Amino acid sequence: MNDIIQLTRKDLASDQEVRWCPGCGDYAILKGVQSALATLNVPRENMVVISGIGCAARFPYYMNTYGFHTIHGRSPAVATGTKMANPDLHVWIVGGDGDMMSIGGNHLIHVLRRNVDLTVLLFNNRIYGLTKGQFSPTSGVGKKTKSSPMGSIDPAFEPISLALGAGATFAARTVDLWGKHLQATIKAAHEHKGTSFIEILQNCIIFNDGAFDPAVGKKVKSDKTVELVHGEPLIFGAERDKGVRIRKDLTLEVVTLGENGVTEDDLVVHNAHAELPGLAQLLATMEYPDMPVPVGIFRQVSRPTYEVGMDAQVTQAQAAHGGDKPSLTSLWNQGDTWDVAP
Amino acid sequence: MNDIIQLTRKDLASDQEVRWCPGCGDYAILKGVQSALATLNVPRENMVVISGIGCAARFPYYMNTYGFHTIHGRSPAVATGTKMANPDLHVWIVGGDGDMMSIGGNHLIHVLRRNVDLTVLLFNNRIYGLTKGQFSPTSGVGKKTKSSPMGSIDPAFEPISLALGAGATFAARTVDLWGKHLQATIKAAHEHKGTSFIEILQNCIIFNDGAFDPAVGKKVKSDKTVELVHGEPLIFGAERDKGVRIRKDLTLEVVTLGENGVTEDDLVVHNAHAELPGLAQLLATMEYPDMPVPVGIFRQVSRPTYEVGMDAQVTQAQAAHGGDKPSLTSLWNQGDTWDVAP
Amino acid sequence: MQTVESVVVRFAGDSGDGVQVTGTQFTNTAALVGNDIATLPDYPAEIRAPAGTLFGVSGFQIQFGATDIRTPGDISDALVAFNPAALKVNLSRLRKGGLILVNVDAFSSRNLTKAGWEHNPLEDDTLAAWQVVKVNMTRLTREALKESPLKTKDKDRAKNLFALGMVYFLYDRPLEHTVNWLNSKFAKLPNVAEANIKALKTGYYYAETAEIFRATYQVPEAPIAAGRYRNVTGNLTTAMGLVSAAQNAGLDLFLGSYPITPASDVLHNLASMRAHGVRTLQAEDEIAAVCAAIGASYAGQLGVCSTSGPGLALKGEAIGLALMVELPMVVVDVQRGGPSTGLPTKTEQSDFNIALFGRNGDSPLPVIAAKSPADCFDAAYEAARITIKYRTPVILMTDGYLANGSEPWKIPNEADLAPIESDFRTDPEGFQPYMRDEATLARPWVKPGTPGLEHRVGGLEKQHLTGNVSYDPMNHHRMCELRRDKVDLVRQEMPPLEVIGEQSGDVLVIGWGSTYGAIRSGVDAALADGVKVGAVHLRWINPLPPDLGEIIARFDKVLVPEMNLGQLIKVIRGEFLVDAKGLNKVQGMPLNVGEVKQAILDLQYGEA
Amino acid sequence: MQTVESVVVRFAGDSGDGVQVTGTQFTNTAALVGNDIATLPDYPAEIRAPAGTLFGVSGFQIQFGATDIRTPGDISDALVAFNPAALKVNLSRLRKGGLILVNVDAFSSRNLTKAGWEHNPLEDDTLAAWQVVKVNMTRLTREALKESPLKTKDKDRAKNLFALGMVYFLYDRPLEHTVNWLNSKFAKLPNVAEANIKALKTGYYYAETAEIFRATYQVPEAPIAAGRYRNVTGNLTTAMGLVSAAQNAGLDLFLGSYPITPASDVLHNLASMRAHGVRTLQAEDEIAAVCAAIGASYAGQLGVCSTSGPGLALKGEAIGLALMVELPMVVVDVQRGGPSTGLPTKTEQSDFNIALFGRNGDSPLPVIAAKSPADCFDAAYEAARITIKYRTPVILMTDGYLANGSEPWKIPNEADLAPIESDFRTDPEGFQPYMRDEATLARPWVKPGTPGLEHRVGGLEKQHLTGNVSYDPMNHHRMCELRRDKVDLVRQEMPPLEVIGEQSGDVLVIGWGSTYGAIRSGVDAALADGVKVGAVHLRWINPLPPDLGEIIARFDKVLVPEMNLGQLIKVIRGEFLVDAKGLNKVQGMPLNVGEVKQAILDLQYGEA
Ligand SMILES: Cc1ncc(C[n+]2csc(CCOP(=O)(O)OP(=O)(O)O)c2C)c(N)n1
Ligand SMILES: Cc1ncc(C[n+]2csc(CCOP(=O)(O)OP(=O)(O)O)c2C)c(N)n1
Ligand code: SF4
Ligand code: SF4
Ligand SMILES: [Mg+2]
Ligand SMILES: [Mg+2]
Repeated sequence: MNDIIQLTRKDLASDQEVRWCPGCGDYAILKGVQSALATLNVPRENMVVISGIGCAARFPYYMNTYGFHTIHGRSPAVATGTKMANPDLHVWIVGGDGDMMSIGGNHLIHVLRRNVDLTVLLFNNRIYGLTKGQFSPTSGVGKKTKSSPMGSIDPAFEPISLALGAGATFAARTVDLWGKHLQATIKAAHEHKGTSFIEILQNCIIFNDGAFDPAVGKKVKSDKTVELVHGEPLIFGAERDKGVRIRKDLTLEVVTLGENGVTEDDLVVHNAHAELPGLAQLLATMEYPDMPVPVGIFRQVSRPTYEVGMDAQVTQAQAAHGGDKPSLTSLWNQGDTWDVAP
Repeated sequence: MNDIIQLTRKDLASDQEVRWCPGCGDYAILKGVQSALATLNVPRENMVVISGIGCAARFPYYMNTYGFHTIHGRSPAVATGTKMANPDLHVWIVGGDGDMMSIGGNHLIHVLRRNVDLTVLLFNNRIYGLTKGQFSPTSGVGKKTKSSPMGSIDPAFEPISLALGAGATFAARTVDLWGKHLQATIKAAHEHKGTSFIEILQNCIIFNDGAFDPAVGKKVKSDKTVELVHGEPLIFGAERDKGVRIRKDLTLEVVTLGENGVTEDDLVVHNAHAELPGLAQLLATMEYPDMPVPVGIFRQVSRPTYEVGMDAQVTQAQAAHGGDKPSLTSLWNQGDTWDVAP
Repeated sequence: MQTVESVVVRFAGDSGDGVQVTGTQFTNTAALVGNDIATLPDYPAEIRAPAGTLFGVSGFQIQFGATDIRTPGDISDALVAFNPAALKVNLSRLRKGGLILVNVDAFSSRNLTKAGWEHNPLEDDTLAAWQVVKVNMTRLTREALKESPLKTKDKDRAKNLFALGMVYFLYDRPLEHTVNWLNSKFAKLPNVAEANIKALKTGYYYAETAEIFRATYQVPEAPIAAGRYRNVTGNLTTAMGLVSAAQNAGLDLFLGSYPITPASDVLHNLASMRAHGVRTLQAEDEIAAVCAAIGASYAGQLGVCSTSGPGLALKGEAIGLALMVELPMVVVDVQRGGPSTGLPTKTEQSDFNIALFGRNGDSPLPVIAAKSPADCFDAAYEAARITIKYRTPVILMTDGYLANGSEPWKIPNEADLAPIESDFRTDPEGFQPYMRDEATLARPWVKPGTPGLEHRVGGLEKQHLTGNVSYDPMNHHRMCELRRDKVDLVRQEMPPLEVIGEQSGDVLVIGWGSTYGAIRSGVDAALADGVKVGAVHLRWINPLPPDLGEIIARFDKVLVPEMNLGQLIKVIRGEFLVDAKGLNKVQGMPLNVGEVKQAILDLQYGEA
Repeated sequence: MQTVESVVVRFAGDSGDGVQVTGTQFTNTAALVGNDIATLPDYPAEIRAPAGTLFGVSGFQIQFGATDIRTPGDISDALVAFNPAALKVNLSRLRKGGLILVNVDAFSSRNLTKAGWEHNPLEDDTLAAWQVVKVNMTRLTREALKESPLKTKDKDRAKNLFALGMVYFLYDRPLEHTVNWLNSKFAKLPNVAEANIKALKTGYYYAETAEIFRATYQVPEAPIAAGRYRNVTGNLTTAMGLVSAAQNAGLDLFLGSYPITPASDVLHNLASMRAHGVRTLQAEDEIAAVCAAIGASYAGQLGVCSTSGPGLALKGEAIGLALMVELPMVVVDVQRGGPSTGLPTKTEQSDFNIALFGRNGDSPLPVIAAKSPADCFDAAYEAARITIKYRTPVILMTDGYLANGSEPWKIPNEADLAPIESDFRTDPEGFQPYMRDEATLARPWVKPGTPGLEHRVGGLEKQHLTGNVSYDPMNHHRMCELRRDKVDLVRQEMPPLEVIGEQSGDVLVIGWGSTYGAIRSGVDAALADGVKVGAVHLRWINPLPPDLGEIIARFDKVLVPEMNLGQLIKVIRGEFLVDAKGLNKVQGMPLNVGEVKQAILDLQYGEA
């Protein structure tokens, strides 16, 4: 592909003042998304960013593309209609953990099931930001908020696991402040044909500050996260001396390379392209803090996309009519008709 | 537990004429559920059956218990309220694949996440029965129906996989006509503390007749299904000579015992009680017809239940007041108050 | 043979008796011989209700005539009852002296008990007030098909055609159309075709030979305007009207829908029109359906969604979004009995309120109603035309009766349809997302993909012209007024109201929707009784037509018949400060002509 | 020192300036010294909008007085502006000649530009019409806290207390309450407590010593009824009213809710009342929230759900179910600016239509409205009492202004609350699920778990008495009427309407909801101008009170002020056939007293 479309990050910034709280992780994501999108060789007018409601969902206003700030939880449904109506558009959905996993949970799993060719960016800050700090479906048990003053009793969703359970053909995780990783993940998602789901761990400085620091913070991330690379063994640690091994009962454990005779060959090798999502699920449900938090692409498999399937039906139906719409008269005259003479 | 409550199946049949189509799989399920519930040592008045809308959802009318035929897709939400308001009740939710996986998908995954102590009976006939035969989220690609005259382009949900992805603590599959298996599964679900999810393969004789016959039909079922038994290897086949083995890359394959030196020890041993759902997911996403359809209990793990967690907060809050509600006067007088003299 | 002006026949039996097929065949033949017709199928709520039960009775009523037929008839002249339950359920709607044609073979004691007959009504004087014709339909059909290789069970299923044959004889109809239909329908099952045809003919000849009817009837051709006709249900014309509008506007049509009785056929029909550029999404629920339609309109197609009451209730929030982003969309509401799940298979007009008012905030939008199955075409076309022109969602109201009822539709000429311009903005020069057309107050419709017009829309209040988010108090007030004014401007599209009957006088009847036929005939009847009555039937129920007030002023009294407890009437009263009275029927059934006439007389002369 | 009857003060600054805290402290002190008060917080939509921007300005207005204070005031007497943006945004709502107290230190050129001031208004004659008091609040606060171990950033945050100290001096208020509050709030951070107290006192003494104000004011105690008082917001009283009703009825309360501005505090407040047997479910969405509430009511608790417009739009279908199964439930709608997402943080009354009409089918239900923050208690209590007694869901309408605004609430005596009987059926003898109480038409409320009363309910139409599913036409009509009649019976609960002002005469003002204070004062003002004006304020907006028609008849003209484009007015016109006129303001802001007065004069004398 020739890089005929020359865009810079700035070209993708709209004239609207950004209104997130100072220090919010959303700023870094915005920058990353703008940078990544500028390199895609897609004309700006073919980009559409669709969101629900929430802090994250303010995103479209800041993108100098087509943008639609819809209603709470419904962006996957709106985007499905947009993409089906015009498969040439490149569609991104942006929303928070409340927007996508709480009120919008059903639309999310259904867009993943259908495999509409678009990218879902879930900004997971494990809190409701815009409504000032209630727990979300990813907050987890014990979280004290205004709506859970004695601590929440709601277990958390594991977003990647839910997405895989719904049939996601592409699922990945990245982090707001990991600029390069974020951009690479977004580009990979864009290249994927079908619904690509990216969970972005995002810091809400006001209502859930530091929620992910123990795992993804600068100092600890090498020890607390493991990068999933297709075809590579699961190795991590500042010294790259730790790995993930599978036990006979199919549970996972952390081992140290070189200790007790453990070698790279003993480790789980990531296969993002496995036809069935079993391995990806095993990885998605590894439990932090015993196990590292996996980042990168969990699954990426090729399946027919929805909007293409629908277009094919239209094309096929029109084939009988020289590839065009039949006349209305022919539509009206189907079935039994009779004439009444003047 | 003493069997103090003596109920028969007939005691659980209401006086309402059953209105399903002659030959519908729902009849067998009704019979099975009534039989199973009669043995639970639960007084009839403590049983509540809650449903959405659909053929399946007519279920409560035929049960001589408390029953609530709510609106389409919302039974998990209604049931959550009922169970939280009175944890002594035994609550069953009944609904079809459209009711629970299409419009009700979000409530389903959220009740599973919360782990409210109730049982979900999903009657999966892979079709919308009540609205006369449109494809459902479990119909799969290619299905021709009135709403998909050129064949559906919608990939199907795998209900057990979705349930596990949502965090289900109990997930099982059974079949409408397998009376004993059905009853045993229902009893196991009832004993489980938390949300138990049962997918019941159900034949819709009018709009999707025989959908499951190739796998669960009388003549083929031993060869096409595999029973999951905790602690047992996955063996199946009329001759019980086939098994499921895991490859190094964590994919599954069917092997024949005795051939190529394969023995029982090579087979996957089912562990329904594994803390993490990885194995259950592997099994749930095995692809028929290459692999047999697993039936029985995929997962059964113990987690705190939602309504108990909420009750504990009430109890704890009341502990300071001798275990009782504080007076209203004390509620009203919190914060700054001042007196105005007459 | 007697010649009569019009006849009402009702077929009734179990779901398995082929009642709907029989009725449809009778209908099509009546149409082909030149009668005017109107039909009303009447399904049970169950898919295949247990045979012989009262709640399982399936009915199909047709009125056909030599005059303008506007309703399926208040009461039938002849009842074909395939079993005791069918007889029981329908007797009260059969004219005294009317004909009952029964299948005696189905009057077993088991069936009698199921239907709640203590004695066999064929054997006592229960039916003395009617002419009863008892025929062993099952036995005679078996007899006729002796030679057929079909199984007995399958032979028995042909008894509906035996009955149809008898009824064809009774009303002097040709068999030809049904014979052709059977041949083509069972082209691949010649045994079945043959058996059915045999049964049909045997029934016909049996009626002739056995002289089972006291009299036979002829219903001459109706004076119908020249043209080509087709028998249509409202759900079919709705689909065709929408597709026709889209195609004339140069647009593809996108339908987001979730199945629901009685609206599902709109989805089914549109799904079969792929060749016309129709994309359908059977969405996960009604909210997704409307949201996808909004997304498609946003992308530049004509977004449509179709549903019934409970589904409309779910769509309120999203319709508000469409109204705020000012995009075209047609929302089809095929009303059924409410509230809540209500009476899913029955008809009603009780979604008026939610259509006008079922959204948070000040959120008016145009609401249009169809008045007959054929008229659904025009109403749907007009709904689409207006939504495209004004860029605000339009709600199209039909109901269960229109959806499933049928009547002849005069197939239009393409040239006669109103032109529709989709008029996408492509010029960046001077573009602002919320600039407005002066005549319509419509904002520009821009397809994403258009260079230089990138912009953002959403559900937050937006600044006049720029469309930027705005919390400015005065701007909000102004935008609320602009959205209201835009809807009010649709008045300029309305031709003068047609006043049926007297142009001024005693009573004005104001109706909307599917009650048209009953009102029109009821007004005729009252006119014949000397009441100076006129009637207007509203195509647009919001905004109200500009000349309605002036017409109301010409009459002393106003009557508003509705199949609800009084919804339009409240708006009429509030708008025109007139002490209108209601005729309200909430029985899951269309209004009767007689009821309308009586209400007019009651209003004029006081109740008896 | 001058003595004045009442004063309006507005604090304004960035989200980070502590404006809401400052306002609340000033409010509580005013209440404690015996003034009557009313407040209006005015948040930006952003959580922490960028400092210095116009859209990020946070405001808090209080009116306090020696008389009956009914609104936060149309226009303020004094403005405390922490930065140039706050000055810019609020200037138009400051009385000419009023006082401006500014933090000069914030008037950097950067901040001036952000706020869109071309020149520094403190340095030209822009503010000539007002008394400007310029204080270096930041510098003086730093100075005062020289010795404090806090970081400069934290010291700077105390400048709001410095300002508060000055304002306390201006209005002769004691510091004691705020000092106590700081000590208890920062009990674990003594340095912070000390610094804040120091800033507060320094501000006070600085104002005194530097003689920065031309005059100071005294606002005497208001003649308030004896009793114990507490300053409350509407979202707090709503929660307390519901809990009080439940507890008095012997019930636990269940809240299903999904967070939404401005309703979330109802959830927060109820979640903190576990000890009163309150269970809260933060549901996955509004539909789950209302459904869970229905499930809880079904199980025998008082089911409640709370939301705002977009959420109410989602609940329509489920509310219809509750109405059909005839169970108690209170639906709280804290209205905000619409349509669609609209103006989430602003107030409006535009959900009247959807509350009355936002359900499919004929589905009336009682709708009650609160008129002031304190009154939310009574309205919520009454809503719960009626839903329990009549077994039909009740919608309780408040709005953003009531929700966040505050006023003193006279704490009731437990004995004075109306008794509520939950009255569960336990006797199987003669039980039928849809039998009805004669006086209320309520059906029995049965807790699952009660032996012998097992039965089934649902959303399909049900047979009178037995509750079995019924498709019978006449039964459906009857049940629709019964459900309507039950709602109409709520009229018997309504005390005679109180007519404020003249009892008959020229103009009757009919209001509902939070416009009460403005209407009442506006009416007083018009009375003073010689108009014979009376006013009624509707507690129930559906059904309408039985004596309203008779009162309307006593006046020549009717005015209906609403914070929407005219919703109640249409019902009033339709019901009473009176040519009522509207005063309509859709600006996300409460009505002003002056606007009401002017509208009355305009209606009486014709517009100028
Ligand atoms: C129908 C509806 N319900 C509720 C809301 C209120 N609301 C707005 S955003 C939001 C959740 C925000 O959380 P999340 O999606 O995680 O986004 P974040 O603000 O954390 O980025 C809620 C509950 C709404 N706008 N609409
Ligand atoms: C809000 C709403 N939308 C749609 C419907 C129509 N409807 C009733 S049941 C049903 C689906 C039935 O399919 P399923 O849940 O699989 O149950 P089955 O009939 O197959 O047992 C639908 C679409 C409805 N009743 N309410
Ligand atoms: S509240 Fe949290 S998520 Fe929202 S803008 Fe502020 S920091 Fe970001
Ligand atoms: S339509 Fe299908 S699922 Fe429904 S009752 Fe008939 S056979 Fe059963
Ligand atoms: Mg969030
Ligand atoms: Mg189904």
